[in-house]
Amino acid sequence: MFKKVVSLALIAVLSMGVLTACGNDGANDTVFKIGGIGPLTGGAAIYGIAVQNGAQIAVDEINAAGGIGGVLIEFNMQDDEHDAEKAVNAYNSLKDWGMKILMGTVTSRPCIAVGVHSKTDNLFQITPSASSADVVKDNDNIFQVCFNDPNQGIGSAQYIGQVGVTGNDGNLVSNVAVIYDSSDVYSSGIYERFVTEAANQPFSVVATEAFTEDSNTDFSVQLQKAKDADAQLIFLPIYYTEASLILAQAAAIDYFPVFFGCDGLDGILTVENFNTDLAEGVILLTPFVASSPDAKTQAFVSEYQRLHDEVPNQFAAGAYDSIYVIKAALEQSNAVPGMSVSDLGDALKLAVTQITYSGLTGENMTWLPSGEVNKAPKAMVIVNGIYVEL
Amino acid sequence: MTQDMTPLLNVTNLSISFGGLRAVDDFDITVKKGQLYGLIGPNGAGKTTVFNLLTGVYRPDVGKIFLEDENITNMKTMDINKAGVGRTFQNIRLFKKLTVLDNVKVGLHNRFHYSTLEGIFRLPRYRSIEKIMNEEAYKLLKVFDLENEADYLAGNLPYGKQRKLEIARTLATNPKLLLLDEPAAGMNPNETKDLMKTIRFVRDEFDMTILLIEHDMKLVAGICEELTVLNFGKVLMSGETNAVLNDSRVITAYLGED
Amino acid sequence: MSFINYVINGLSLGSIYAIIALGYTMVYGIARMLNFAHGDVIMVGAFTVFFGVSMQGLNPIAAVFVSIAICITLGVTIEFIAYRPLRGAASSLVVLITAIGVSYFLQNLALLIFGANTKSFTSMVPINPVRLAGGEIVISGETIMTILSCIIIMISLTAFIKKTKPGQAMLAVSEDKGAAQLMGINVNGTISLTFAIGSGLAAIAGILLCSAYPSLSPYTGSMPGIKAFIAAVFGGIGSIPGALIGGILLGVIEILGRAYISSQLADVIVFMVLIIVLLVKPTGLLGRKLQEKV
Amino acid sequence: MEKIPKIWRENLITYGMVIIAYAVMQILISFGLVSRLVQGLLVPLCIYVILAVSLNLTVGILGELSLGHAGFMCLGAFAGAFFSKVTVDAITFSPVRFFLAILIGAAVAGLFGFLIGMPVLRFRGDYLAIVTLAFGEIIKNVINALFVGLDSNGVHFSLSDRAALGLLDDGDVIINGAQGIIGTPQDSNFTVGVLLVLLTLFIVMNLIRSRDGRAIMSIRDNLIASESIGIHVTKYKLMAFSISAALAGVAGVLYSHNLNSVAASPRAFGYNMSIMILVFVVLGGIGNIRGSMIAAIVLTLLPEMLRGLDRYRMLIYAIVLIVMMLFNWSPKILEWRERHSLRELAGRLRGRSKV
Repeated sequence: MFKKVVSLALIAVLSMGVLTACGNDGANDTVFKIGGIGPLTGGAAIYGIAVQNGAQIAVDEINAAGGIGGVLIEFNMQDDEHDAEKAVNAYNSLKDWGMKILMGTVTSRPCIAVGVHSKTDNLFQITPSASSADVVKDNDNIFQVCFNDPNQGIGSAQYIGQVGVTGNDGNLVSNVAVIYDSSDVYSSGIYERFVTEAANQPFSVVATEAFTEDSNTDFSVQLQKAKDADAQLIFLPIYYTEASLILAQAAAIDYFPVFFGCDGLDGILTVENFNTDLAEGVILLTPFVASSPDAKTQAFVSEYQRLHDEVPNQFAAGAYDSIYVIKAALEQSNAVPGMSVSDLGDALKLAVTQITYSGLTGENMTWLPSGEVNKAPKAMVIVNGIYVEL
Repeated sequence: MTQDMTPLLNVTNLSISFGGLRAVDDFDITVKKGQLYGLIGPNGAGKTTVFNLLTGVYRPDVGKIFLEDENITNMKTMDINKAGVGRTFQNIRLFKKLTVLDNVKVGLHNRFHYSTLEGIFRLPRYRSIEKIMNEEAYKLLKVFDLENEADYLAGNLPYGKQRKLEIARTLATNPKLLLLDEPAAGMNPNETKDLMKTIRFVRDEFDMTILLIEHDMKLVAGICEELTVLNFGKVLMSGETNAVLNDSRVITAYLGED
Repeated sequence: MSFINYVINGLSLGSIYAIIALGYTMVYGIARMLNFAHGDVIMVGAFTVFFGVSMQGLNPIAAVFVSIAICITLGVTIEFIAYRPLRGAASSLVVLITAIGVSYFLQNLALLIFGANTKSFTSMVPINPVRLAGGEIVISGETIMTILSCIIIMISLTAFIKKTKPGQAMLAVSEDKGAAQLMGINVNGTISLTFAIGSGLAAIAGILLCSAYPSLSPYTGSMPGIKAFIAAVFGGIGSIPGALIGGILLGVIEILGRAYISSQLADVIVFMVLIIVLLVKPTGLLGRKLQEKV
Repeated sequence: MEKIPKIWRENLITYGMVIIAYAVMQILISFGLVSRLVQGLLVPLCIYVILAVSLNLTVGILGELSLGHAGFMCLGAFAGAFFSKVTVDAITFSPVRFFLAILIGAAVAGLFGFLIGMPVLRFRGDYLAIVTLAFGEIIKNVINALFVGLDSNGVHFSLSDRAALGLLDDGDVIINGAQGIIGTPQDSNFTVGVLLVLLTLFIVMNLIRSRDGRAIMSIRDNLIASESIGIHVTKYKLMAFSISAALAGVAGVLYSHNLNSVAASPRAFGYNMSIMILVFVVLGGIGNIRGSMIAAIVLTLLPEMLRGLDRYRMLIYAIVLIVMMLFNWSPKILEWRERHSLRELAGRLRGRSKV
């Protein structure tokens, strides 16, 4: 009996939640309500929290400077636990809150699931880091601030083939190994195109080794195979958390190839307590350089460090840029907060293709109507613990 | 009392060892149709092991078990039951979270059939068969005076009734041979007397052959027609109840045990 | 040469699994529960050392002892608050679910306290790597340390159980709680002691795990925890030598499977081997057969 | 002695609860009173209810612990999504296509339940738990590494990468490894979900109250006795396990057609999800169908309703879970509750008034 009362009471309390949040058409809005979605708990929280922090800095700056044409921004970030279903819940929750614009989601798989809904709502969505090509495919309302995965794969292969990388033996690299996360959309997306493009390039892929989310601590086998295959360069289309382990384990077996990564590798120098000597000579194609002397970057980095006591990575920077891109597009379109989601969506979709934005993660960025970003990739090499442009 | 002379159960030469210990050694028994047969012996003599061998819980190392003309040696427990051997357990094994009625109906399982789909979609055959099963089950419950408790959970019955229910459930499988493992264990003298009546009634009413293990000598002497005495896994002697109970070897075996 | 390297790496990974599995198996043997939070105690142990050494500048050896002490306290507290009230509950599943709740709790608490950012763990092992065959084979200090610790722990645990009174009490409780109580053994105390030992081992495992694979996050313990659980079952859950053998075999199989079959399907191979072993030997390699008395 | 309540009345209450909840929701939605979050949660709620009820068939009714339920859900999700993706142009009438997808998802999951059940159901307790967990992880990992493409030469499979498929230019990758299947039609909706919940309840509750169901429960209560009265234990264990798997497959199809994509991620189909479903079953009362339904709803809504708590959300969720488990199962607390229950209180009051 008691149990019944308790469970019924619980349901009642929960259903209160069902009914409260409703009826916000936003016609009387006086602020721009921007939602954010990303993993704030779970194994991928590291990326989602960086995005949340980066975006919040941009929002605070804009608001402190008087907002967008006098209109302030309200930012609300929701957790998706890096799961498609939870991302849709987060999206709906933000819609209840009155979201007009979405900055997110952080990772690709959830982004694809949310895309269906934002497209139906014709809600303007810009993602700092969901880089799968499927994110923008068939969705005219979604734009990426990051390079997409196929471009990164092709770009990396072309860089190694055309520009050439000098191996640690002093010769041009001709044997390349790949270690990628086969359970990750980002990683397998880049890997796929890299290998296809490599066939057209003057180097050969001598080993391709995978790992999965469930076994991402021991890389001894993958490294041993690369070593046995005489790879002078290892391509790492993965995130920096795993890469930091790979670097340490390679050094432990006296194996010192050139490591080459994409934007996911950015952040490797910020891993708390990481021995940055290990990362000497790592090359990465990344749009963001925390140590860049650029004033904007320095201002962002020092603010981020002040608030969160760590150096921001490209996720944070991408999020910061995303908010400013939204600002630029809002200004371009002369949008007002009272516009409906769909009207605002139409206005911003057009506006974003008209603007040119220079930010932390790229100079003179422009957007195609397809949603892809157009910016020049920067190849960086780590020397003495800082990025140096190649 | 009609007693057929053809053997219903014929066991020869049955042996099993556990880790070098011969738990049952060269065991023979012949139970005739309609008999009330007792298997007695001191604790640890291997009586329950014999039951476990007869019902396929253990496989014998050597020996043959025949039920009428059918060789049931090495058959699976389930198939031995289908062949016609039903048993109860020393430590009662009821389906405690099922109702008394359902306990008996599980016993009727192999006698009445309808398919899974007919059951799930409640097709006509489900209804008609379930009705028959209910009737059959109630008939059995009445025999054991349990019909008023049909809807109670079996685990909530008092001890004596649990014993009865276990017998009813076994009878529901329509066995030719009923093995009762210490049916009077834990009962007071009144309950035991009642049980003796029931056992006799079952034999007569269902034309049953019963082999039982029992420690209660009053019960054994009261209802068994023939006995086999087991000591250290071996048959000490077999014969008419009175003759066996008065045999000096049997008395020593028991006294030695005590 | 590669093969030898693979085997060495397998032994190293396997020894870590083995130490975690020892904790699992002890708790299982005594309390008959799968302590799903065990992996997260590992994480707490590693975080304590990280916090002490890298942030507070504590002496590494002192930090290791502090970490063991904190994990022991944590383990005993968890047992007291979350598991003990459920002893004698209607289903053994209940405490399993509560353990999962505790696991979520520890992960999310660590996330709040330490943040999501991966920390690079400074190895606590002061041993230099050994190079053989002209540098073709490298045995890292962590590998040597892990394998040594594993053997020492295994021997001392066995001695503790065989030779000491509390150890004998543990044995008695694992055989039959009721009988042990009648013999005047403090069952609750014995179970607490088991959790204390298991959690202390978890701290050591955490430190070794993060020394060998220097990456630390709130979720560091969960996958090794599951793998060690598999190792414990593999070797026969409840058996101390079983946990050792199970852990080491699991590590070696994982590495060799990845090397010679498929790097994508390494975990599939591990699980397949587990299933095949259990099909052949249903209670694991060294597990005791429990047969219901009819 | 406790007399159990009439079964038909119990079943009616269960169906009634679902139907009333559905009707109330529909009315509230038509008046625009339901938040978008909750509207979005309606199908997931149906999915988790189906999963909880179907796992209860294994855990509560058959009495065997399974930690691989999410694996069967995964099989159903992929089988159904694969079918829908391939036939999306051929069968344009979505209800028919979805109906077939559900049948296929259920059949594939049920078949695997049968195949896996055959070797593993001889294990009991914790060993069965670990073996089912292993199979669940195998399913997830293999699908995660699975590439299936379709071109004019037929179907191509690979377990390494996309390039290994060797597709012709007209080819199309249907299952793309970790990226899974993208572009499944969104055929799931609340009405279909509720119908499937009712169907699941119908199957499970009617099965329990039939000849086969009694045999299954007899195995749970006493395997040895059950064999001794001629029950084919293996057959009925397999039956319960396969039906449970097939229903999980149905939930999977609902899942993959609720989102536009499906990937075999650990978050969606890993052992953590299997454990989550088990939490529903245990919290709701093992073997209690209605309880597992309510637990699934409460525990799915809870983290969503806690969204306001920001980063404290999952921590609070964990604490609530532990407290609920203690409250519902601790022998001492149960005893305390017994003494302080409303009925007891009423009894005491009555007693006092007599004096």
